[in-house]
Amino acid sequence: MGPAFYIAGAVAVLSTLMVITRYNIMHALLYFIVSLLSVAVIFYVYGAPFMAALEVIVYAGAIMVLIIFFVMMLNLGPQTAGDEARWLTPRIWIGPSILCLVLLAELVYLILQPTGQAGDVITVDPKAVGMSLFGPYILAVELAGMLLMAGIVGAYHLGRQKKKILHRFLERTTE
Amino acid sequence: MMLPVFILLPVLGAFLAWLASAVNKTLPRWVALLVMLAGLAISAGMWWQVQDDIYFIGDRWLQTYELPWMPRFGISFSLALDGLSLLMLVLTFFLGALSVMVSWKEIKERSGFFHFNLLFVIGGIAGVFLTMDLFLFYFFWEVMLIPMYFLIGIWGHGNRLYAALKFFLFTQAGGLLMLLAILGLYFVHASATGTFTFSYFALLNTPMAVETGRWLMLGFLVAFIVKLPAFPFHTWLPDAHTEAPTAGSVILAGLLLKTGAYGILRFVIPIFPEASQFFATWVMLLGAIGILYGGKLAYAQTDFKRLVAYTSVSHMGFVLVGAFAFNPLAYQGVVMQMITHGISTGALFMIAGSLYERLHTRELEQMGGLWPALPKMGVVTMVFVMASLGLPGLGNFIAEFLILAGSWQAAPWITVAATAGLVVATIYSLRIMQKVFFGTSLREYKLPDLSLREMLMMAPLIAAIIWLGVYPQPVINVAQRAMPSVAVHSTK
Amino acid sequence: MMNTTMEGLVLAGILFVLGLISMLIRRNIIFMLISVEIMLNAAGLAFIVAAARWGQPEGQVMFMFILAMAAAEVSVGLALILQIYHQLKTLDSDEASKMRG
Amino acid sequence: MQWIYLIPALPFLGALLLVLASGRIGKTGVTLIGCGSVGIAALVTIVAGLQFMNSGQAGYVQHLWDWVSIGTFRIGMDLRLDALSLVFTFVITFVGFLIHVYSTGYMADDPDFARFFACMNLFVGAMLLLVLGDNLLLLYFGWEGVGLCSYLLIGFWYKDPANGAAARKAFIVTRVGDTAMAIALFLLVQHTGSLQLGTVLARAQELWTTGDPTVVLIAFLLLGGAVGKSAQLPLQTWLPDAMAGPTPVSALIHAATMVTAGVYLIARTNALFVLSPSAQAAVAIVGAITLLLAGCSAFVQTDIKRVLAYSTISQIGYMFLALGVGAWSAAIFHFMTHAFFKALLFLGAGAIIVALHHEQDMFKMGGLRKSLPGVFLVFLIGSASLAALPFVTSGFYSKDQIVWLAGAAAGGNAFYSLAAVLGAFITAAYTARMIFLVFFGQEKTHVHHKPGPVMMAPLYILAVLSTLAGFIELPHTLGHLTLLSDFVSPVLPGVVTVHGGVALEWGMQALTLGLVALATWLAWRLLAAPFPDGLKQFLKNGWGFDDAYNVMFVQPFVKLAKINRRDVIDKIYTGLAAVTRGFHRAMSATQSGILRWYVMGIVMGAVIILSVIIWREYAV
Repeated sequence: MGPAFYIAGAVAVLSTLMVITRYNIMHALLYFIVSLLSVAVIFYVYGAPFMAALEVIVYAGAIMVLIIFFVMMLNLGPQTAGDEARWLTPRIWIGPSILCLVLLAELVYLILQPTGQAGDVITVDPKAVGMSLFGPYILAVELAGMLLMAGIVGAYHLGRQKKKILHRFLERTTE
Repeated sequence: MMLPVFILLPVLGAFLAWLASAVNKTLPRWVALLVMLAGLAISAGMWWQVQDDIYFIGDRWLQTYELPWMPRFGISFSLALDGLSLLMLVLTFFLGALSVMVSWKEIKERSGFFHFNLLFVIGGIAGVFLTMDLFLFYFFWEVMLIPMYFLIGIWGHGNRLYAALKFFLFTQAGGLLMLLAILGLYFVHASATGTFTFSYFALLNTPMAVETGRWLMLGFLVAFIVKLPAFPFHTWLPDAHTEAPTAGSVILAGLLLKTGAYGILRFVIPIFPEASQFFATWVMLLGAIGILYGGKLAYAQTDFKRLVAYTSVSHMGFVLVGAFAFNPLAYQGVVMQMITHGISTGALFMIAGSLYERLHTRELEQMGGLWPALPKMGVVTMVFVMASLGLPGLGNFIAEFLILAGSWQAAPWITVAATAGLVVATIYSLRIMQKVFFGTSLREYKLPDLSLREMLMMAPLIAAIIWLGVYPQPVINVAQRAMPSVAVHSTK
Repeated sequence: MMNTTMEGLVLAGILFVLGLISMLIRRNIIFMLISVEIMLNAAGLAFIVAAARWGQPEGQVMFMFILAMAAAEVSVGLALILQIYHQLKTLDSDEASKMRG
Repeated sequence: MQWIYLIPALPFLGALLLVLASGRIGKTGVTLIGCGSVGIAALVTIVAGLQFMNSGQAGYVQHLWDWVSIGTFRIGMDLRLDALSLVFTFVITFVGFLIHVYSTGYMADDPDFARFFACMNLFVGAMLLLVLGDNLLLLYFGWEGVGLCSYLLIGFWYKDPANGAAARKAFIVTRVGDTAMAIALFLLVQHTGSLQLGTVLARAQELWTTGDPTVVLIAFLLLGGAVGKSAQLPLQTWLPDAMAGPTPVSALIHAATMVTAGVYLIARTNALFVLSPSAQAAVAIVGAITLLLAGCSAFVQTDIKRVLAYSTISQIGYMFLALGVGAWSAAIFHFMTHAFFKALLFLGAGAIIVALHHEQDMFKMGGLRKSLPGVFLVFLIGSASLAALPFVTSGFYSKDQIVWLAGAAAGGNAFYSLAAVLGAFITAAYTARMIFLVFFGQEKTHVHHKPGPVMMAPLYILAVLSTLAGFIELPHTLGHLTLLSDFVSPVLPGVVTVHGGVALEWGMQALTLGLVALATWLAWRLLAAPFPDGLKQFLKNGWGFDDAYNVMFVQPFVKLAKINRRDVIDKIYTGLAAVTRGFHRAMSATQSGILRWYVMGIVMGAVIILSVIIWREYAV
């Protein structure tokens, strides 16, 4: 594997680390976009240029921008960052980190098990992806389409500024 | 063709009583009483009929009724009546009628639903005593459980929900074991003979491996001795009895416990003769422990109903000892014990209920010296206390004597322990009289003695217990033919 | 000793675990949503690596589905967060723990 | 004779009527029903007895109905009239009738007059069933029935908890013996297949040789029942306490009839005892020891009724001794005379107690010779009979026979004779002490009212009987009349004398006479003499049996019951429930609503699953 992979991988890991340590949401999001871009590079290295493009356009471009706009809409201000600083004490890191590192160790151990011969990177051209998407997976594509539709409708419905009518379950418990 | 009537009558009556409550608050109890009396009349009439020609009928079964239900699985609506079932039916409707009368004044709320449950329990019990299809048997076994749960849970005393739940869990756990055993038997029979059937008559002669038979037998046995209840599965009984309304206690003690004994006589011993013989000593030992342990605990209680409940544990120990002695004397004793215990303990619970109505307590420490105020009740109580300690001349003596005389031939040492139970019975029984009626009264009671309704309840009970004590032959004759063949074969 | 596939998978694993850590320590719901995105992305990377290993399009197809799902999830999730924020005036997920067993 | 079913039926009917009519028929009605039923029964007994004696039959059985009949095991409601049951029936109905009449005076002021007579009638009925029953189950019926009535009547004055305790003690202690007897019945059912007396005794002779372990066991168990009912060692403790009941009850139940049921039982099943010599010897030993122990206790009592109670135990000891040595008819003879004179003594004591306004302490009596001359006379006659004053009292003839046969009969030996003679000495001593304390010396309590004719008439009749009844059976030395033993000979085997003849009898009589005189003199001298306090208390408490039983049986039982009131077995199930509930709590705690904990749970699960996979697939 060439240096491109190692550089992009290091950038991805480092920027993700930055994401999870930021107090400010905006900073975190920007680091996350960096992380996504470097992952897109890795996609390219792994012979999936079309997916790399999608990653940049859809993930980094659309989804992240959606979140950024959303955060801006909420207009959270500095007190959110203060909250984060208060909540993220060093102590809270210990347990989850150990647990997750154990998980990582196990994953790596499993990945590193010698299973078959190492293959080289085989490029899959977008045409083949398109053929199988609209061939055997046509039903899944339809379902994904419906999911997106439901997501739009659901988001619209939930996101409407409703009058202060609490749900009946919440109503009873909030008292 | 009479057999479905015994089940349909109370079940339809139950719905009728519920409907009647819409018309009038007091109508349900009249409906219930009429239904019970009708059932009593029919069953007693049949008893009267077969009484004379009992010796001439070659067949053991007096009547059978068969209606296919789910033929694909070998399930049919199969009923049959033999002497044992007949006696149990008479007892069921007798105590059923009394339990309606005993709740005449006690139940003030939701009387429609109360009588619905009461009649439904009776219907379930009648079904248990009549059915000869194991699937149907399990069905009725559950049918009598649920209305009883409501009877305790809705109309009971203070800690009623706990008691109802305990009762339900114990019997349900036992019932599920029985269901497993029934299904096991079903498949064992199918694999041996190729026919899938739940019919009692077919399953009676199921060839099976010795080990299999023992396990299946234990499944049945546990269900029945939980219901009986025998040591160490008895602890649901005191709670259920104590918290239940009077009618509930009467039905529990008088009838529900008998279904356990009936099950042992009807299913466990005939279907698994070898396994029964194998476990006989241990089961008899459990019975003897139950007699002594129940008696000792009865002595220690201060709550009247709890005391009587533990006496039930003690008395039901005799059933267990007798049933596994495989001997005609012991068998007849067990049948007698089922009937006489139903009468005597039922009566004691009615007395407890009457006392509670007057004093609003069940605590023995708060009673005492009631004889001058309640002489009639004192005499009645004396009769049943004496019955419970096994005084000759009263039915319980015949039962206990026959059981012990029979079991002596099977297991002398266990019988000695069981006989010592008679002394313990004396100790706790006399304690009842002393604590309630004798001694000095704490305050000057001005209490009404037994009312006409109560006398009408007590008089048949006293008559029955004395009649069974001096002339038990009608019962013995009718029960004779229903004896499991194991008992007959081991006759010397 | 490590071939290309393993390297890619290890990277995916590291990214996934980082997302997981973030998920566990954050109380802010938006951060939790971002953590989910990190993990989804890591999973997508694993699919791409697998596709490269076998030379089959299915891995990339799966990535596209993940992408679609992430988009839908983010839109619905943000709408929900909006509602919670309106109801509770905070983004603290622990505040929304009124469900009691 | 076909009327004999009326003999037990009448008192039962009387009891039933009295219970049903409670309070509605007035005192006269109660008296009529209560006394009338027993009186008519006594008349029927006399008529039936005369018919029976004329008929010359050995026994007459009346079958009423099948009681329990299962296959070959058949027990009928059968009544049997033979010499033995006739003697008992006669005593029960006749003495019973007199005591009923006496009671109408004694209990006249009691508010529970009707209940008293109901219980008394029930008792007489049950007792008659006991002696008339043709099978052992019917005998057991009566046996338990009299136990019930004894319980009811001891605790008659129920307001005092001590009376209730005494009543329960009586019932429970006798029930212990009854249990032994029940087991004997089970054994008989097992081996002979029947409980019908004739069948059982006949089968016993076919089945068992002398000394066969089974028959010995049966005889011992029957003895267990007998010692319980007859208050013999080691179950004698209930009788002194039973004096808590009204005095007529003590006279009827605890002196004349019920307590001798044990004697009846052993006499009835004599064939079984003959087959088991060790059991028969045990009967004699129990009797000998009991008569001495109880006699000693009687000597130090202060309560007049307790003196008589211990005296009863002691006298029944004589009967057991007689049964044990094989002098069957002597035991029955002593039963009969004892019934007369002990009933007389109790009723006399009752008259004194009523006259002194329920004072029972002898040390508070004294000098009653002058204020109650009638009672003094009859009491003296009774006491003389009890002390076996020679020649004129019935007690002399019956006891003398036992004293002689204790040594002379086939089963007798010197030890028994010694015990019997010593017992006679003690009897005379405590009797004399009682007479001196009650009737002589200073008057300490004033006589309230004298007993009326209703109470005195039965006393006079019993006094006459206490004297005359002895003359139906005279010893070899004095004419040798054997009316009673001839009469009962079809039922009871005759006595075999081996150890000496008339000469020994002469010697015994002379010895007894001397000892009675000596004892009377000693009692007079010792009246005021100091007695070691500890010993006195020990004797007074009946040799400490009560305390011993209390420590050995009563206390542990009560303690065990108290400790385990809540039923330890239930702890298993509540424990099970608690474990389930704890588990439920733990599980529901995880549903905290805090999202991160859920994620944590998922991660943990993943870690665990991966660990398992690694461990199973790749580790060693």
